[in-house]
Amino acid sequence: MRILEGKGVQKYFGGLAATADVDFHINQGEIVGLIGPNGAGKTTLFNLISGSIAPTSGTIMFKGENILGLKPHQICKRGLARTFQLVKLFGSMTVSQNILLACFFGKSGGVHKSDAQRESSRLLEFVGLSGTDGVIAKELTIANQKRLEVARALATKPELLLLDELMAGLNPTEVAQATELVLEIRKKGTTIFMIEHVMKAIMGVSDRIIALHYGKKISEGTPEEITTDKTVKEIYLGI
Amino acid sequence: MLKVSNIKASYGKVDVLWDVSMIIGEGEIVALVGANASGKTTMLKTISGLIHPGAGTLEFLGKRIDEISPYRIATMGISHIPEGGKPFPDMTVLENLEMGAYINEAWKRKEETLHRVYQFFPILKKRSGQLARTLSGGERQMLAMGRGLMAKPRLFMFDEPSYGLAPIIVKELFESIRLLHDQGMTILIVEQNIRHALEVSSRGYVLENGRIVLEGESRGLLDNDHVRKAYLGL
Amino acid sequence: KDKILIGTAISLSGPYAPGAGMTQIPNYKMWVEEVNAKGGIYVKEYGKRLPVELIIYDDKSDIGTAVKLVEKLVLEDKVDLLLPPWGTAMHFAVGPVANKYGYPLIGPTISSEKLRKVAHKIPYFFGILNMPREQGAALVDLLVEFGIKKVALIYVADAYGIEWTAEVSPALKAKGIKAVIEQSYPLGAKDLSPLLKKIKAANVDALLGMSYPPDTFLITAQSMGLKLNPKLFYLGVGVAFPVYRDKFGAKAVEGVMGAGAWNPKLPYPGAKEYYDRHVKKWNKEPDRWGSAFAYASLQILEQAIEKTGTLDRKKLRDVIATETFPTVIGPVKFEGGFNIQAPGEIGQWQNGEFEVVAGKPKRTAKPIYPKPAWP
Amino acid sequence: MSSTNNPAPKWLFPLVLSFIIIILAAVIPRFLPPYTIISLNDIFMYIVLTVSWAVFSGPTRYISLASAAFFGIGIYVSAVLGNVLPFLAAIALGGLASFLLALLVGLSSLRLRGMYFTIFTFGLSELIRHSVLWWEVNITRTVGRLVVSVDNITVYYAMLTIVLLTLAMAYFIKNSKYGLALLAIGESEEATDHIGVNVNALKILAFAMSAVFMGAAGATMATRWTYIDPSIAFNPLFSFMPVLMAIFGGVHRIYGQIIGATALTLLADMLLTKFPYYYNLLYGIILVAVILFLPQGLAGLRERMSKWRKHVLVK
Amino acid sequence: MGGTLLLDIIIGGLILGGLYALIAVGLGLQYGVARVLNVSHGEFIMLGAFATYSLYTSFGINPLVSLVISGPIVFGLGFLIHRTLFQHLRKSSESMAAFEGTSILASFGLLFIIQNIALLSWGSDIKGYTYLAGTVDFGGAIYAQNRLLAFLFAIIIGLAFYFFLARTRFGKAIRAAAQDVDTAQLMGVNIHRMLGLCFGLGALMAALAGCLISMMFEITPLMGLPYSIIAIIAVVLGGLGNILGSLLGGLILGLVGNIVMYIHPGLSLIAYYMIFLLLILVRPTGILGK
Ligand SMILES: Nc1ncnc2c1ncn2[C@@H]1O[C@H](COP(=O)(O)OP(=O)(O)OP(=O)(O)O)[C@@H](O)[C@H]1O
Ligand SMILES: Nc1ncnc2c1ncn2[C@@H]1O[C@H](COP(=O)(O)OP(=O)(O)OP(=O)(O)O)[C@@H](O)[C@H]1O
Ligand SMILES: [Mg+2]
Ligand SMILES: [Mg+2]
Repeated sequence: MRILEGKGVQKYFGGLAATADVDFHINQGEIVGLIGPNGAGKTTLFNLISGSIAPTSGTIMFKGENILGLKPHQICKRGLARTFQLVKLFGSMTVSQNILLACFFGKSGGVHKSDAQRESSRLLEFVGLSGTDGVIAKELTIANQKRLEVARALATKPELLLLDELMAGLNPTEVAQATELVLEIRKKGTTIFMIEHVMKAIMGVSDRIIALHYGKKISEGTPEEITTDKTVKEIYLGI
Repeated sequence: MLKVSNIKASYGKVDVLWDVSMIIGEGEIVALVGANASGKTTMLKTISGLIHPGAGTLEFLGKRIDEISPYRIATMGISHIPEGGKPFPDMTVLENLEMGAYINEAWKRKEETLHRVYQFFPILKKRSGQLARTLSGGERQMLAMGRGLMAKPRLFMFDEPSYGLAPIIVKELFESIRLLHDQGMTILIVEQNIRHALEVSSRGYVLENGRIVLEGESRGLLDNDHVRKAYLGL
Repeated sequence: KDKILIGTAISLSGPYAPGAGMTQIPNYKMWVEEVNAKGGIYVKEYGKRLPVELIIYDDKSDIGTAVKLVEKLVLEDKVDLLLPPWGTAMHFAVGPVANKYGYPLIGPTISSEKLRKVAHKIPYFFGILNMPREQGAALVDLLVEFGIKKVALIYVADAYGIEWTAEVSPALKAKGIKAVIEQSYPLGAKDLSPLLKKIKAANVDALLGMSYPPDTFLITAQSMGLKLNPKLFYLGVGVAFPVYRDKFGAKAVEGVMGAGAWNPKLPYPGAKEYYDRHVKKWNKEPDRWGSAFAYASLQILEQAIEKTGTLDRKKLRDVIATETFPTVIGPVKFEGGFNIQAPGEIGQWQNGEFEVVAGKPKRTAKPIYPKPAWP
Repeated sequence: MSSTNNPAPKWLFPLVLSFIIIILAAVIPRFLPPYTIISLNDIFMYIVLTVSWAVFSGPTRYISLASAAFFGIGIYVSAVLGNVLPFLAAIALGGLASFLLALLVGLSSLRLRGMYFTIFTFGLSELIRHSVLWWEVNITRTVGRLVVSVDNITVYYAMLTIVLLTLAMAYFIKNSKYGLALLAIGESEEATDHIGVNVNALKILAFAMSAVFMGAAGATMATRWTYIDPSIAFNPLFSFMPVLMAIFGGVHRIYGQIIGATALTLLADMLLTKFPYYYNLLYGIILVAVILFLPQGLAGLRERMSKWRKHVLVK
Repeated sequence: MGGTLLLDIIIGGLILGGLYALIAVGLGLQYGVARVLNVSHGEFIMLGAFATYSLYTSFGINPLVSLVISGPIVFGLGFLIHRTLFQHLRKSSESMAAFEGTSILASFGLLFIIQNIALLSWGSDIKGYTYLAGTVDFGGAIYAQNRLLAFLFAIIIGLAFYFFLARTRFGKAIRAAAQDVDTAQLMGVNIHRMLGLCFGLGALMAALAGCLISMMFEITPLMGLPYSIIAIIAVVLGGLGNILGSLLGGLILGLVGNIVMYIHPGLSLIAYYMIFLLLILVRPTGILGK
């Protein structure tokens, strides 16, 4: 079943087509990777899906409903959460407050305080941040801030999770842990759409990969198909 | 060239570095690696003067730099490319690059350096009139590199330069670092991409929880069991 | 009892401070010094002269603060008498409060018909300054005297401007004088030249401006620049200030008319002496309107104490309300709470002095008409 | 300026609050000298303004300069309707008018951030002031109104009630999930939106709520001033003072705001009467000195003290 | 008649706007770059006005020449205030947002202090003198010389600053410092000197405006605040951190003020604020803001 489907999604910044006529879809339970050179329009596509910016044209169906033009909070309530490439945490608040908020207002909404607290500790442990509850969020290192973003997004109880470069800045061991985390999330029933430049990770976990270049979809397929795609090799992988 | 002796550093009450010593010789590439939150960024900030060390000394070209302001350290020839690039968001790409050449000697030759930087990162030339705040993640990183180059520094310090870059660019990046080295530049590189970092460098330090736990020839570190297990995921 | 404690909350800072600092505070201080130099005011009930001590608080030009500080003076400092604050709004606020506690208050810087309407509710309050009704009439009389037919009437959008216009406008109509322009402008305007250009184009005989000091200065400067030269040039508060003459020069302001008028040539006992003492003490001239009225209000207070021989405020009020008091502005008598001896008075700068030209019996000089063109 | 490191014990605030209630209600005003009651009324007024202001502007960092408009509307309601309505009804209506006005202001300024919001709110209050003035000058042709005055004790009880309601509102908002969400808006509006918070609705509602008691306080205090006109009622000072008082006391803590309002009101009282000619000088020096040594405001003092105590004990 | 009169009004408005622009550019430097929303800007204007007044009336020094004396003093004062007060606040504040808050409080403190000192030294009376009150006649349209002078100063200084910030090395450094202090230092910028310089220059321009204002209007120690407010509005209208924007903001305020004053004086302040609010709503980051 298609949980997300975009048709003719277009976004212009002035004359620059950040995404040009992209068609894509995500199936329930999948992990789909999104790759492409820097500036290809990947983050822009995420921004369009999550409602951060208004598209120039196109439709985006989420669970059979066109979510285009909805506000981010409405999209979130429908079960779609995301993380940000440049982390956007509530920097002066504590780690646990960051998550509590998402519990209170996310898809499930109206969670009771004690339940939310329990959920928050559970999520922190899940992403490997246990023991940091009382730490001020901006004092975490960038890698840990990203994990916190994941936890926060999960706290809204999403059915589809958009991850924007979760693995950037992690060393190989940590990348392996993060990969593990992504698989765990999927195991719990959340579909994942992720942008990544770390090949080892994305090739390892994705069921399917979409490659963008200059805002256009240039290729789509299984990891094996993508690694052997001539254009992708040339413009992106450099092999 | 740079001598770090028994440095201690902290943010307010939280101590981050304890008794760290490092040496970087003229013309060397040295890698500083370690897990998340081990204090690598803090080390670089201490060297460039953004954080004053609680104890220990820093010497650059034989002069003490642990008590002077960051701008004077920059003027002495240390170029620190901060984590995330930190471009000036409301300036254009070109203006950002020009800011890189702010110190006197660099300013005089900025046209020529700019030309070289554009050769290095052609995309910057394409985006030269765009405000830095609207750049994509990778473009920012390249801008930061370019801006650092503009200063024509004696010592180049990278904080995770490959962060968020497409694989092909990462490859080119490390090639260009090697190129810089060949041209005689001294480089201190902090990387999560440990394999690349140790391959490009001649010596390396491993930082864990604010302490240097290992140091030596890069080649040797790559073969070190601890490093392989903890950082290379092998 | 060894002294008479007098208190006032007045604007030492904030927008009202320039007015208070020009018209009231110097007179308050000077009067206290003079009284004390004599050994104080003789109060029969104590059988001796009691020196005066003045408590001054800063009301910051803020109504809430003013009301509160007046209550502090009354309730905490237990002053014997109160002196008024500066300006229309402040009088409106402080008057009823003083009345509530039974303190007579003789207000020298309020000119408002609205106050006249509520005066019966605040019997402890006395207005000594000229009121719009008489002032307006005097102004219109002048216009009639010169045979003026066509005027421009502009007024600052504030209580003062409204009330004066409300008096002057119908009075003009009654005399068949046409106001071809009748227009308010906001307080604090920095450029009134568009309005003045309109007036110039309308080619009127007289410009009547019911203005406050900042606009008085502005209108004057810009009229000079625009060579707006009506035969009669009248502005409101501020013309009577010596600084008005000094800023533009005595020659330039020759013939300009303004609200209120007092000068040391007036044949009242002590007028000239008061003027000289003020100049000597403060090294600056008193303004030619409110200052003398403020000083007169103090003289009345002093005479009332001496007359009644007591500090009993009820008795003081009754005496003030009924007797006539000789002062530097002439004899003062209150009726219905207002000084009926201060008819409409209009002044005109002539040779560096602000001559009284309307309120005919009080004239100190013949009015110059038409006003000479700006230099 | 984070509210979260080193938080005061949970029970402290309610305790202090009930303490204040008991003391004030118990010490029936007739045992106090009359001027003390007058002083208290003033302090209450500034506490209401400051705490209300901080309900919205504290966590969200949207610095509003519209307090004067909300306060002034209350004043005008009471001045216009004071002689036809009972005192309590005038107060309630003042609060309601303020609430509605704030809804409007909030709705119109949604797109604005930072200083643009601040100056917009300032401009809007000025616009309201000048519009009321224009109305009076050109339509009713009478500027300024005498207000029916009410005795000080009644005003005292009214203000006390308003203060307590304001504090209760501030406390409950701060400790609810909406308070947390407001704090999040101050950190990153985009992220707050993405975790399911209807940012705009929350902003407007909190803003309007914060105006209610300002309006009520205005309606109450007007009766003390006996005379008002647009420049008195909408004096921009009432927009600036809450900001100054909150920063002075400590924006992020309710007790800080209370301390700020109380301290600056008492300080002004003291200086105005003791040093009338040096009032502003001393006031200014104290503002600068406090902010230099306690950038967190007076509330920072407590943290400093405890830090210092620990320091000494360790040694 | 109508057409030329309207043109006349517009030019008059621009001329008044020039004065506002001058004030706004000064504040624009202080707020846009040094991040101090200096509500005491008007007090520096007042100081400039009184310095000019005193030197002129007591020593007969030509008001424009007196700038040579008062200008450097006020500049030094501004620089020093930044160095001591605001630099310290910047260091002790946790974030830029916190610094903006504390610096507003501190500048209110400065406002009170400077105003009180002026009251003590000059008294609260209205003061004034006349200089360059003569007019220039452009084919029937008449403008006061001192206002024209203010306009010229504003345009020249505003544009000079704009080019300084946009084109020169130091100008760019100032902008960089405004955006990210730490990173600017890494480029070798001595930011504290830069910011102090901006603050001082802002004060200098206030003094210059004060000198010109003293020729046109009456002066009192309490005159400052309205000018601060005009300046803040102009800066915000133009777009924070954009000097050309501040210049434009000032001109617009003057222009709008004059046009509505001509059409309906009674409504002028209402229309004035209404237009300001609408402009901000249409351009939520100022006319030239990003
Ligand atoms: N607000 C904006 N205004 C103008 N251009 C923009 C804006 N936002 C993004 N762009 C441009 O759109 C292009 C796509 O940006 P996007 O952030 O989507 O890239 P990306 O694929 O996520 O790259 P990266 O891998 O480097 O993060 C880039 O060239 C970027 O400079
Ligand atoms: N501004 C700050 N205030 C307080 N603590 C901080 C601050 N910045 C960093 N820290 C803490 O200092 C420690 C070291 O951080 P640092 O950024 O130097 O690590 P790092 O090795 O660079 O990590 P990463 O690889 O994630 O960048 C971490 O525990 C971090 O939480
Ligand atoms: Mg991206
Ligand atoms: Mg780091």
